[in-house]
Amino acid sequence: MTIDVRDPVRPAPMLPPVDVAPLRRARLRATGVQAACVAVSLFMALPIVLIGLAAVSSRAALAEFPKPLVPSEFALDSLLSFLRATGTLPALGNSVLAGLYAVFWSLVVGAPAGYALARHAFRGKDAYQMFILLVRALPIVVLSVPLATMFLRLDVYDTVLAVTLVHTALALPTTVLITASIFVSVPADLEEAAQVFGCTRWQAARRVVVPLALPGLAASSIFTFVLSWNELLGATVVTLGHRTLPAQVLTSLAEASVAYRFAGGFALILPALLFIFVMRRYLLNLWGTTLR
Amino acid sequence: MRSRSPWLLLLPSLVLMAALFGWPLVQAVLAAFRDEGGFTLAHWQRLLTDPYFLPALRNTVLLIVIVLPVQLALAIGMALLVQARPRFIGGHFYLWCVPLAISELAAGLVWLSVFDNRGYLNSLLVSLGLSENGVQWLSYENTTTMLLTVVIAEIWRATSLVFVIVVAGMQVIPRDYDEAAQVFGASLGQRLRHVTLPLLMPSLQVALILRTILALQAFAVAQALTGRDFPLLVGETYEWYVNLRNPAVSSAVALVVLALSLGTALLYLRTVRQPEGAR
Amino acid sequence: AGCTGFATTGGGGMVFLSTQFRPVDEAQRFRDLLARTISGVSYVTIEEGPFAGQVRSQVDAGATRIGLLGGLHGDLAPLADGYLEDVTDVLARLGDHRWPADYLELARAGSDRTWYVPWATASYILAAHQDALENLPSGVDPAALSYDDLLDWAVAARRAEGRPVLGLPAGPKGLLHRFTQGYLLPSFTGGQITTFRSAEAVTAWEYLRELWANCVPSSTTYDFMQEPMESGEVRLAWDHVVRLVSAPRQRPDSWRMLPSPRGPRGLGYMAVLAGMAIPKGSTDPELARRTIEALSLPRTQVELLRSNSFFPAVAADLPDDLSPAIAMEAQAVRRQQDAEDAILSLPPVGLGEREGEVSKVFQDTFRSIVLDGAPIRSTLDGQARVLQGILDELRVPCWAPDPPAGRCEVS
Amino acid sequence: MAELILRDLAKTYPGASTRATDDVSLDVADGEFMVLLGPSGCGKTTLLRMVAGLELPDAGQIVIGGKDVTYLEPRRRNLSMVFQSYAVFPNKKVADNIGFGLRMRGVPADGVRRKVEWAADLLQLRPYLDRYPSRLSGGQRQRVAVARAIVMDADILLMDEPLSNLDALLRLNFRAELKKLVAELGTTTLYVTHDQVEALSLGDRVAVLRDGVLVQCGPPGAVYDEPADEFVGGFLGSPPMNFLTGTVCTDEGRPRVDFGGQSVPVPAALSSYHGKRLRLGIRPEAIQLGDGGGLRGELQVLEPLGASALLTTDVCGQTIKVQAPATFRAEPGRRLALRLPVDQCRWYDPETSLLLEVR
Amino acid sequence: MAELILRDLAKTYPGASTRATDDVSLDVADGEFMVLLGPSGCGKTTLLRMVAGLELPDAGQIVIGGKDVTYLEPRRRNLSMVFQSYAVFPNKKVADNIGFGLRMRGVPADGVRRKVEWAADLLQLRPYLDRYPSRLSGGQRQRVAVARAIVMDADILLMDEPLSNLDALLRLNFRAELKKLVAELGTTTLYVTHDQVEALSLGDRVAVLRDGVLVQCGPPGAVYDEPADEFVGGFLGSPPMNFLTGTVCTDEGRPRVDFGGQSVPVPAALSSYHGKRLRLGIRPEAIQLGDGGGLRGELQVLEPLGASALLTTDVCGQTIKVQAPATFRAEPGRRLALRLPVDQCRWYDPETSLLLEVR
Ligand SMILES: Nc1ncnc2c1ncn2[C@@H]1O[C@H](COP(=O)(O)OP(=O)(O)OP(=O)(O)O)[C@@H](O)[C@H]1O
Ligand SMILES: Nc1ncnc2c1ncn2[C@@H]1O[C@H](COP(=O)(O)OP(=O)(O)OP(=O)(O)O)[C@@H](O)[C@H]1O
Ligand SMILES: [Mg+2]
Ligand SMILES: [Mg+2]
Repeated sequence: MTIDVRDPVRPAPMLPPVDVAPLRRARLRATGVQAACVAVSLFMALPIVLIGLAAVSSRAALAEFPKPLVPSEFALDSLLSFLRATGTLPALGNSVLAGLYAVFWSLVVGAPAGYALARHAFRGKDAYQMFILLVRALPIVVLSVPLATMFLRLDVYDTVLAVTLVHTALALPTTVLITASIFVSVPADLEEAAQVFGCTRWQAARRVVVPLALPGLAASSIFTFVLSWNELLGATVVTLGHRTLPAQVLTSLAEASVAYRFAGGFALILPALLFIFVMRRYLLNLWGTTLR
Repeated sequence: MRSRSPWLLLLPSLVLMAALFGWPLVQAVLAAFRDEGGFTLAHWQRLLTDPYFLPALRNTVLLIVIVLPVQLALAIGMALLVQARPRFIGGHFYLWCVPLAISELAAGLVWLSVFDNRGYLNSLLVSLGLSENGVQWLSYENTTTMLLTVVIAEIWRATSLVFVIVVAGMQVIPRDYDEAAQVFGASLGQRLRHVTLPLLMPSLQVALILRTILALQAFAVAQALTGRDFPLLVGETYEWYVNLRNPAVSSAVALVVLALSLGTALLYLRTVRQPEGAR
Repeated sequence: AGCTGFATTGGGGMVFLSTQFRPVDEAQRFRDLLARTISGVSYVTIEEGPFAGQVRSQVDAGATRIGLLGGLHGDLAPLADGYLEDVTDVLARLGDHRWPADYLELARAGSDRTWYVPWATASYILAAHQDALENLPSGVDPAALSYDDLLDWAVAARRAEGRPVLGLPAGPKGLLHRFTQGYLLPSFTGGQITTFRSAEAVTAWEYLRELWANCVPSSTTYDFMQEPMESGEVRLAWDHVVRLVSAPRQRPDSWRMLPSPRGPRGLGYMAVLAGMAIPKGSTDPELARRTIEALSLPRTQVELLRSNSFFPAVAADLPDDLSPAIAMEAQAVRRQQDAEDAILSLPPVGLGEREGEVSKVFQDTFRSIVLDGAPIRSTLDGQARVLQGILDELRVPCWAPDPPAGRCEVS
Repeated sequence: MAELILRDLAKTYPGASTRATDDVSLDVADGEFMVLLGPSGCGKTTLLRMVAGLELPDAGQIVIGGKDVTYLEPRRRNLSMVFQSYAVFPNKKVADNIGFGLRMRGVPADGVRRKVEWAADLLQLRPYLDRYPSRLSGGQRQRVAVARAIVMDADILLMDEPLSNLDALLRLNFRAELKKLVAELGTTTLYVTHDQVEALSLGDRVAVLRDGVLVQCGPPGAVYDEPADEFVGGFLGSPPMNFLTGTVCTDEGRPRVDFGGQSVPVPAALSSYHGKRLRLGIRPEAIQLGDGGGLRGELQVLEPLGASALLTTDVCGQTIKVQAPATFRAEPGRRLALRLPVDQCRWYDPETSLLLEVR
Repeated sequence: MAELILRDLAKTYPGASTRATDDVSLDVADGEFMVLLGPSGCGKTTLLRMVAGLELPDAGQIVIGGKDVTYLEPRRRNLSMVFQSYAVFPNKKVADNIGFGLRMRGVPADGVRRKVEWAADLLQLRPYLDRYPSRLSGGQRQRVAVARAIVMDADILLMDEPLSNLDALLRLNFRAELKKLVAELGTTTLYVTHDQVEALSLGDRVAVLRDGVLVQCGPPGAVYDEPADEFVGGFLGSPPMNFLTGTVCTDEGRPRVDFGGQSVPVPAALSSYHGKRLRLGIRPEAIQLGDGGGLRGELQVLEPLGASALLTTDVCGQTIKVQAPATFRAEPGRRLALRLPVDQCRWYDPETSLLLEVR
């Protein structure tokens, strides 16, 4: 009696050599992917580099032609005078506040709506979506005067709260739609399991759905923050002495000299870059390996 | 559990929107059709005879028609690159999101510095000896290059938006499905067409809707690059409201934008969707 | 600060809301000046569009948060009736500053009361680089150009450089319409509105077409001439003094500032007027009045010239120690004003918020005729109808240089 | 620790044309272990989901411990459940998955840990407590789902094919433990399985569903021995019961059934069916391979099944499967004598396929 | 229609401390039906995924039809697979799911339809062809996954617990069809199951894995009858093989093994183990309940299993499970005589737990 682990009944056939061509192909593909990534990265980053370089160029260097890529003369004075100007730092604070508040409120108000869209089929769903898009679709400039009047009457005019309200409302469609599209993909049975094990619907959503929908929440947070960070008109019409950064300085950018424009533009993007950097991890999903 | 009304969850958003924008919105709509004497179409007449309106409408539509598909394709491509998880993907990913952080105006400025007569692009061309004085990219005479520069700038500025939504959507698709498709002999293209894209539908729908609406709202880039040589509808709204102080005509333009936005949004909602019951 | 946010107005105090000096550096210079002049006032800048909205909505809501307003005539005039306090008394108290009558006329905005106190003025002139001056056709005095000289010069310069070097601010925020409104048309036709479709106007537009052919094509993107001037793209430019000053300020030796050219009817020029006004329900009318007084002092206005390149609205002697660029500008402006054939054009008076649409008529005409090559005659006729439509609605008298008849009409 | 009563539960899924469950009534006594059996798609999961409150019935009533819970939220029903799809939370480590329900109840961390470890040991999950579910094998994931449910000490334990992905050994061990556990705690259990052995060995009673209808409910032995209709007999048992069609005739006053040439004696009670057609049901393992007597069948296929051998035989054109000892050897084509013990024979009406009361 | 050769396949998941498969070598002949068995988490799925190309081995080689495919992309391997998690496309209707692979291959619509209907009939999915998977029951979804794989006529068919959620009857039917199908098409099949009966009845050969190591591979009968080590014996069979520890002694020149008071005679070949400890392995169904002779055991538990009854007995402090006829009745505590046929006894080295060659 035999134990045929190797099954000696059949003679071991001659094995062909290991074919590494697919590995080579894979490596080639990886290289291709990397090249594509680099190409896209260059396309995306180059303008940022340009504006960064321009922001630290001297005026003379900016006026050269043909321009060298690296400016011939560096100068920080535009950037610095920009930062030192009255109100820039408080405005920075206001912008951060308004941005974070808007992120918070748009999630609080928008995510439940997104959840409802994702989990329920109900009459009026399309109508709701259209309504929520209505606001985004109408150029906000035509709303500006009535809006300011309303805030004055409500006595929240010229506060970060007012800006937050406007920005939250502006970001709401994005939040609702993005979160809805993600919630749709979170399996319902997980939520059901959570409910069976003693969660309220709210707890089930918070403990199970939300962590799984993290990429979507991060995406919509990024949008909200960036929107709030760059939004100009709304912030301008509802504030006066408590401006956000764009309202404080962006107004002037269009009319300043190039050096200032670049300096201002660059200064405006820096904090947003930081925010994206933080949120990126959630978007790429920390638990990327665990979710599938 | 399905019985509880979803309206409870929708209510806060409805209230916020209605409270903040409802009344101003009604006023805007009324303004477009009213003057001291009551109902009138004079504002629309004024608009239609305006030499900027039709070009603006044409440019807007043209821009969206060109930019949107390119962005969508690019964003999906980029998202697929992310899915392939190459090395340094964290860094790449970050760079790809960076344009999000940049305000429209700054984006316009950046590309102006590139396409300007004496900008980086012409600098490059001249120093490489490819051209003597550079190309007049932004000249009002070169409608094509003007459109091209605006398209490039818009693609650069706003692809990240689509990209981020698509990536977020892809993150939640279980990998099983793609693996199954591979085993069953689907090539990359087939997998995309039959598995990834259909499962991505909700995200694509959202990306398309938002992108179209936001594209209809964007004009600072075009304005920074080409001035009023390349008028866009929203730019006209601003022009009428801010510079010409004519809220009525401005509202009329705004309503055109609104109609375009909602029309396309409705189209997407109807066409780009998963069939009922799928998933 | 949680809900209200951080104050961005510096020290707080009464808000002085203004559409002027918006760029960060200019605003900062003016704030310094303001701080030296009077305390308790914070200077807040805002774009023209939201400016009007802000004032209107605050006054309408009966909750004004602003103490003092600053803006161009065009910004303030539309608010004249109903949103601004009558400042006739302030003007009366300051009577010894000798404002030009034209300015006071503007400040009444077509009514019999004064709505704002003239604050500063500016004008539009030419700037020429040394290189361009070399291409000046012989025998031409750059300080006394005619429009034909300018064209010849532009052509010569283009030939010499191999590319056009004349720049005009035809961008979306550019002020080219002021060129047609206040310079070209008055110089060619002697009027602004009444002569809009005269035969001379046709000549003027033909001229502009020719001139444009020798302009830098990206002129349509120029909002301000300072950058193309600094970058060397433009060697010869026409613009608002403030928008010209930065290049000469850096290289005073390379640039010369010249008065605008003259045409068959004379040297048409336009003065821009900024004023200060008090909104209805001002938070602190007393302080606002004092601020107006302080900023109306000739001494302060000269300082404003030094720091922000706006010229005094009051009669003030310019000191000798101005920076070269400003001195050059001042000289050019003065020459322009003092020319014996000078024709002063005003920005529209009494049009209120329709002013922009009048500007638009000139912009659209430019676009059709010069950029799109439309037939001049019919374009002028068409635009004249639009213009007339606006004027008919408003029933206002004409303003300089047109004769102040009972009602303004395009003839 | 509660009695579960289902009354006329009906459920039609939106858009579906047939009922997923059709007036199902079932009483599960306090502490009873009820096994649900039925073909794929017969409504077992639907039933469980209604009990859990995840699906609301269109009609009918659910009572737990004397309290009507028909429309109550799931979390107030104090039950726990193993989902057919596992529904293991991918964002929680195994330990947190298992302890989830306890933590929701506010059990202190220490108590949770102890329970989790107990369950992990029981299901051999100890080495994986610190992993995310995506890094587990299929069976390991299923065990996590089971562990999560059993730590709960709920009133009602619902299990939807909880062991389908586990190997026999693990199953065997766990089955014993589960039985002990449930008995100790007195948890009322509703257990879906398609594993016969599991159904028969675990269940206090077995309920058989078919197309949403409850067909039979009784102790395992009864259901197995005396299937209420042909469906149950054919469904239960692997291989299932044999069914032969014959006609009742009388031979010397004693009734026999004739299968087309061969006949067997039947109980006297069947005399009343004289001349009628009947269906004989007999389990393959009840048939004895004798040396003579009974029916003669021709061996067609012999399948060795390890512990036994399965013979497929032909009797007068009808197929009979016979379970023979593993040692049985024969060539196809051989004639076999099949003895059908009378007390193992069940008789069915060919029209209604219902069991005839014979004794 | 191709031979599959695995050579020394090793795979460690990133971040894992142990190997998921450890130098597995396996030759599956063209058209052979190979069943993979092993406890949960032993690496079955991993092995299948490597064959499919979804996971790349760290070392080793995979050859299909004489062509090395170790690193080849999945879609070029011409195989099809049933995933343990089904992986049924939620965005496609059942019919499109089943026809997916064919359509990818460019089979004309008509051919696809015919194949799809054939598979749907086979798996009783006809009524559901037009539904989306989210509206199917668990077992129906699994059947879709199976149908999708079998329509492919691929060279290699990989099935990962394809019937785990199906009821016995469906399984039985499908098993037979599958066997026929595979035989007709000559598809080489690698089939993971934890169902003993399935493994033994379907497999041409059975490969047993344990902790990533291939422990035994052979025809079902051989693996069942002569487990290569105690693990295999304990793993296969339900209930599994009994193992008893005893010491070899010699009684009148003939070797016996003593279990602490009682002893049985053993083959002469074992004399060389005199005085040493040995492990006796015997299957529960091999033990005969006699009237006397053999070992004496005390009955502890009697479990009726439908077709048979399972007795748990105590022999000198060691537990022996015995499979008795279903009709067996006895009270716990009764003493039984257990006869262990010598040819059914297997002997294992207690140290290595490997099978001793006795014959
Ligand atoms: N992605 C992964 N990362 C790390 N370890 C893994 C991963 N997938 C599986 N494993 C581990 O590898 C081992 C083998 O897993 P595999 O899925 O092959 O088991 P299996 O034999 O299919 O088990 P089952 O019958 O439970 O499905 C298991 O111990 C499992 O925990
Ligand atoms: N969401 C749904 N919409 C419509 N029909 C459904 C839905 N879920 C299940 N069904 C149908 O209802 C019937 C009962 O489904 P159920 O899931 O209860 O079956 P099951 O007994 O659990 O089957 P299995 O053993 O295959 O899991 C099936 O025919 C199924 O196709
Ligand atoms: Mg089910
Ligand atoms: Mg597995």
